[in-house]
Amino acid sequence: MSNPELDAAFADGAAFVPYLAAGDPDFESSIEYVEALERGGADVIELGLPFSEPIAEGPTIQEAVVRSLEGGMTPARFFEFVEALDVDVPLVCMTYYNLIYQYGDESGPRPFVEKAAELGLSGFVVPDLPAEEADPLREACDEFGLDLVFIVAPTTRGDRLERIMEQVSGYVYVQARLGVTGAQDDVSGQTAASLDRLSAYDVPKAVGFGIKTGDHAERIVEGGADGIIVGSALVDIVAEGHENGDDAATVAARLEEKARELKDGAERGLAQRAPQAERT
Amino acid sequence: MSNPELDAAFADGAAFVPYLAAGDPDFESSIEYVEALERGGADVIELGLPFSEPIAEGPTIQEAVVRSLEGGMTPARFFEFVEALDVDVPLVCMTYYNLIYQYGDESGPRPFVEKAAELGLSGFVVPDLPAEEADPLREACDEFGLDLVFIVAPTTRGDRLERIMEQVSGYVYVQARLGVTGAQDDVSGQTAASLDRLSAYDVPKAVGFGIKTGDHAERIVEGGADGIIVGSALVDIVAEGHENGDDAATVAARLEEKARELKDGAERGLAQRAPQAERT
Amino acid sequence: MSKTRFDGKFGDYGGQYVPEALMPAIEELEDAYERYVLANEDGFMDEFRERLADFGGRPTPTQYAERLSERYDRDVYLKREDLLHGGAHKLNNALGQVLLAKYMGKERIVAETGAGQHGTATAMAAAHLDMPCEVYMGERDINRQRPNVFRMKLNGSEVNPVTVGRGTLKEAISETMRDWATNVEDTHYVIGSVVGPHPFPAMVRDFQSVISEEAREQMREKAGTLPDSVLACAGGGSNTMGAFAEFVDDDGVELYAVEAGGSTLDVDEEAGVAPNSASLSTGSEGVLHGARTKLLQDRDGQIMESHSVSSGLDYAGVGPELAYLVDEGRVRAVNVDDDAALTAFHRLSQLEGVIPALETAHAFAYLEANDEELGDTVLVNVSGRGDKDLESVIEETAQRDIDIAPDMDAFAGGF
Amino acid sequence: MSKTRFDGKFGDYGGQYVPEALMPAIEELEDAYERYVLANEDGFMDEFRERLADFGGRPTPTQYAERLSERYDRDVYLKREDLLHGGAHKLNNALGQVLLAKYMGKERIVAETGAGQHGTATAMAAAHLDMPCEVYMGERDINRQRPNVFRMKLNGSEVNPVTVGRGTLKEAISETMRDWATNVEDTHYVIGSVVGPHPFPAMVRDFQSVISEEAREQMREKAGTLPDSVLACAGGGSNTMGAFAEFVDDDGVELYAVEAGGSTLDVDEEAGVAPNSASLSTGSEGVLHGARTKLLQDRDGQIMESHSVSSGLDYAGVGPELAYLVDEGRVRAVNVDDDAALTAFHRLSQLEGVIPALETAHAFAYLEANDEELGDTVLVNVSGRGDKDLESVIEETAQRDIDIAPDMDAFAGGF
Ligand SMILES: Cc1ncc(COP(=O)(O)O)c(C=O)c1O
Ligand SMILES: Cc1ncc(COP(=O)(O)O)c(C=O)c1O
Repeated sequence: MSNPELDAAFADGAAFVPYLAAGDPDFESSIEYVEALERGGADVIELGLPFSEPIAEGPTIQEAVVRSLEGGMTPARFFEFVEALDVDVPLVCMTYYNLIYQYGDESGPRPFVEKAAELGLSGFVVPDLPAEEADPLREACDEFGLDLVFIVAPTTRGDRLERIMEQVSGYVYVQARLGVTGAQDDVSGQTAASLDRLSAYDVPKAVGFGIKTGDHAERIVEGGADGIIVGSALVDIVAEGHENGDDAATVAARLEEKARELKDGAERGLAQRAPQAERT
Repeated sequence: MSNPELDAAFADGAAFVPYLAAGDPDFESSIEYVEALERGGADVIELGLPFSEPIAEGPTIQEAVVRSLEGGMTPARFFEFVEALDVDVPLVCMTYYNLIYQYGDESGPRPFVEKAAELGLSGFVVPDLPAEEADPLREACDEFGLDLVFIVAPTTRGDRLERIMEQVSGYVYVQARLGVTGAQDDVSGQTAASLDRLSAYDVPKAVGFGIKTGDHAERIVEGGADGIIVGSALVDIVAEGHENGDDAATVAARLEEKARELKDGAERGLAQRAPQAERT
Repeated sequence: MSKTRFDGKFGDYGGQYVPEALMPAIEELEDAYERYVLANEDGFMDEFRERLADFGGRPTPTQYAERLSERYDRDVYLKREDLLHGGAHKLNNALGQVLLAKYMGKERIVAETGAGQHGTATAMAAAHLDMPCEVYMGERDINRQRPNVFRMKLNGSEVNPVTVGRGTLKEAISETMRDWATNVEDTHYVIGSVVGPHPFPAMVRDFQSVISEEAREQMREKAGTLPDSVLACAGGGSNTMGAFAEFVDDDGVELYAVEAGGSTLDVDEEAGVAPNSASLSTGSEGVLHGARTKLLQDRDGQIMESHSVSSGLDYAGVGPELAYLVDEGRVRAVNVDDDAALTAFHRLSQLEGVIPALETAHAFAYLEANDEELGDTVLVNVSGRGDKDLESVIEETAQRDIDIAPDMDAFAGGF
Repeated sequence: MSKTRFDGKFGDYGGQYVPEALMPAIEELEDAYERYVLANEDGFMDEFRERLADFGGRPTPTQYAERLSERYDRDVYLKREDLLHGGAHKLNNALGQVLLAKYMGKERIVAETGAGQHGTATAMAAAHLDMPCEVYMGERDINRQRPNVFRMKLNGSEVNPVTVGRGTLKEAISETMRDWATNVEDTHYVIGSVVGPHPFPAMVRDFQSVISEEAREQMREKAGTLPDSVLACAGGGSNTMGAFAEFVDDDGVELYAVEAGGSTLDVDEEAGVAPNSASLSTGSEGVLHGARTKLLQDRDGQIMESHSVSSGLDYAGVGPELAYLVDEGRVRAVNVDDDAALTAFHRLSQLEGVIPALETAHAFAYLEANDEELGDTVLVNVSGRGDKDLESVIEETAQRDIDIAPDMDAFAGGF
């Protein structure tokens, strides 16, 4: 039931999926930043619609959420944001279920999905919505042709994994490790195991959590991921620029550069995957 | 078993019995103050030996006790004080039982009483020693020929009164009212009732607690008392002098004047007593 | 409240809206809940109840309140959870969960705390059961509740400041969930009320239901009858559900959840602020901290800042089961404002010699409503004692004109 | 401890060394004590015990302390008076006396307080029984114990500052006696420990002996045996006598009164200061506050200023019956210093999740002595909880090097 846009984005096998909170730190700058990500090589962009209680986020993204909310971000503004964006890559909305549920007059997720479809969004990631509670949103997505991405954690196994993989479409978000910090080494370890468990499923696997450099990206893709998701490393650049009062163009340039580093890393990883056997 | 000195002091029927804390505020001044009381007409002097926990005293005398103790007063100094005094009237030591009990090597009241007798003291008032606990002190007093004065409160009646009156000698201290403050009127009321209850007993009745003026003294004696005991009104003068930094002679003069006012009042009271019936 | 397997839903409320990383832990907990709590495997419930008695001081009495009864012309009884170790009902739950963590073989517990009541209860239970404990607490709350922070540290717990956002309870919950998500294999999250994802609401209710279990029996003994009504304050709703649980099937017993009406029930949509914490009375359905329930939220679904003179009621959500029972008409949601709660605080202190927590004072304030339906015999749950609130009482009383309050001049500015 | 008429003497100790104005009141009280307390006239004792249960939270548990037992390689049990309403054993006595005053037809009560524990217990009891109450408290103590002052006022009591002298407990006792002497006809003086003139020491012991009555039964149930030893801290000695009373006739039970050794047992005779409060261990016979007992006094018989890190033990005298039992060899008087008490405070908080009063911590500190004669089974009376002491603990811990204490830096200077 996959959306052709996301299929296409993962087609080359080394998709770069950056995340930014829409409206961080303000509407206009944020538009520039997202556009910079595309210039830097993004294949899909995860756009965060900030929720006041982001229970799944690390401190970096929590602060981004605070900045964006203080800048006046709301679901309505978010849709304006999407409309104002001039990018060609598919956009995935990352938000919490309560915002989707409350939108519009009718209760339930349908109005939000309808509006998202209208604006050309490709899908959703909803970190506090487990497969068990996802039916209403899944149905609305099906109705409007959007994908519903699910996260698979290192602890997700057996039945749970089945249940998720039955629901997922677009790509599966492979959480590289538990928590939000930790050394790269054990990330690869847990990632490998996760990818292994997922190998039987025919859906793109994008790995995220803690990827910060081109090197990381390279190793993850080399390890078998179809793409990398990068959030905090990019949000850090926005935060730093905001704190230092740098102008939006300067920050956008840094984001573009970082994006390129990550995308290049991913491609190197892909390039090394096939000849891996030969190298030794 | 009365000591002839105290008998004599009450013989004229209008004895003035002032109280001061020995050593308040210092040894030398206090000597002058006590001598001034004699000049002012004292018939007996109650000399306080300060105890650190004066549970029976009002705030005025408590503060005197604090000053005296801070000035270095001890039982040994007290006896030096008595020795240094140049007065002819009988002296009664007012103190708490623990000081009497601890004096000397031998435990019990005997050494203290022996020393007091040696220095010519005439008796004791011990406010925290009820008749029930007084046997050892009573015996020592008998041995050395000293009097043991007891306090009779407005609430003392029946059996208790009996028990006290069996033990008392020298004079009975008639507590004019409960507590330490209150209007003169109810003082007279309670005093009259107390004197009434005591009329059957052949021992001088000295009334104390709250007497402050010659007028008070007059009315008390007119009401049938054999004497008046005055403490706080005199201690107030010492306290005020101390606070204002007045020299000892000035304060002594004020004490003498106050003493005379009180003694004169007492005598007026006596004079009016006999002709009372005629006056109407 | 049947104790057979159920899906974690109370009508449409409840559920498990949590990050995937937590789902295995939640399933493990569900399993442990069913085995140890519901089926008393390995004698878990026996040990729990024994420790509640010996360490916690249960049973707590149900006391006839003479002077309140006189005032209200009905028989008022007090269920004295203020006498529980730690000074509030919170220990019932904290001890249950820490013990459960032990049975589950966990080696570490984490907890969130707002004002510090749940944190101190958890720290006490953790010390008692020799379990390492870390408590997350917003930095602003840490500065406002230093004695409670100190007590947790005395009990050997670590207190981790949460600096993100406004640094209060909501952020502390998020941060604790994050710690749990990171250390899920050896760590149990001791949640502080009947909130969060299933099985927490049911499990916390079961640990707290000892309150009504005892009270029901004690009322029969003392009053010879069940109460006509039971009053309990409602923040998250754990003392509430604990006080109600065993009465739910007694049709003749009216159940009153008294919420914090704050300064007003009106909401400032613009600022995203509800100057109250009355989610049952004024909130709407939504998803927060893992469960679908009644919430204070703006039109978009952003959670509003709540407010109450009592920090323990100052929460934008409420337990899903309570929301359900209100919708079903079994529980009446009422509310009293800050002024009424403070006045009731002073009244109870003076009339009964029981200084209640400000949370608890809300339940007593509702007695003033003189609601006919309260009936002849009223049971009020004294969820906690007020020692923790003395500074707030000084400050809040000084700002008001409460005629029965003692003269506060000597205490202006706190201790 | 036979409950037949006796003369108020324990050997040479005890008696009634009070101003004559008080004697009638004391005789009236003696009479009331014999009728209501000893002979249960009008069901006084039944009502007292019922109120202690419902209002006070009795029985308090006797708890097996697992981690202390491990540490000391003996079975350690805790009698949990810290769970009594108000947070200390003090309410047993306060409630008994206020109720007695009611039975006697008194219309007003007065009480002294030092740190405020007895004052708060009395204020609670007075509110509960609708009895006007005035508490005398030294001005210095008022400034040091503001939360307790506030609690008394919340309960509707008046707090009268005593400005004379050093403004501490001793002066407050004198002032309360003075009030009583003034208003003796309608007023009862609720004394705070097993001190003062007869019948106070015997009566307060009887009110407190519910502690050992329960504990003796609970030990039989839980341990299957009486303890080999009972430990209680001793200030005036009310929790001590309460914990001992029902064990006095059990020859196999050693009784330990643990006094405050302060900084040292050496006395500064010159300054009239004893840097301890160990009247049983180092004091001598004398008369104080109405009774003959063991005292801290200088050679002249002036009462010395005592000192202890715990204000509730900071008293220069001790109950006459305890002095007697020590002389008789029935009770062993031991003592621990400030450092040991503070360390024990931290140890108990961490190991058992019970934050004790600093007074109580003294009893626990003696466990460290590892005294052979403590035997295999030890019962320790937890006379009160430590919430009231948090500020002192911060201050006193900061001055010492207590390796088990949590890091105090964040709390330097108090809350
Ligand atoms: C004494 C007391 N009562 C009530 C509450 C509110 O919690 P709940 O609604 O879960 O009982 C708290 C929370 O801290 C509390 O401390
Ligand atoms: C908790 C606690 N324990 C002990 C004491 C000492 O008193 P007593 O020796 O009379 O038990 C006090 C006095 O305030 C106290 O508060």
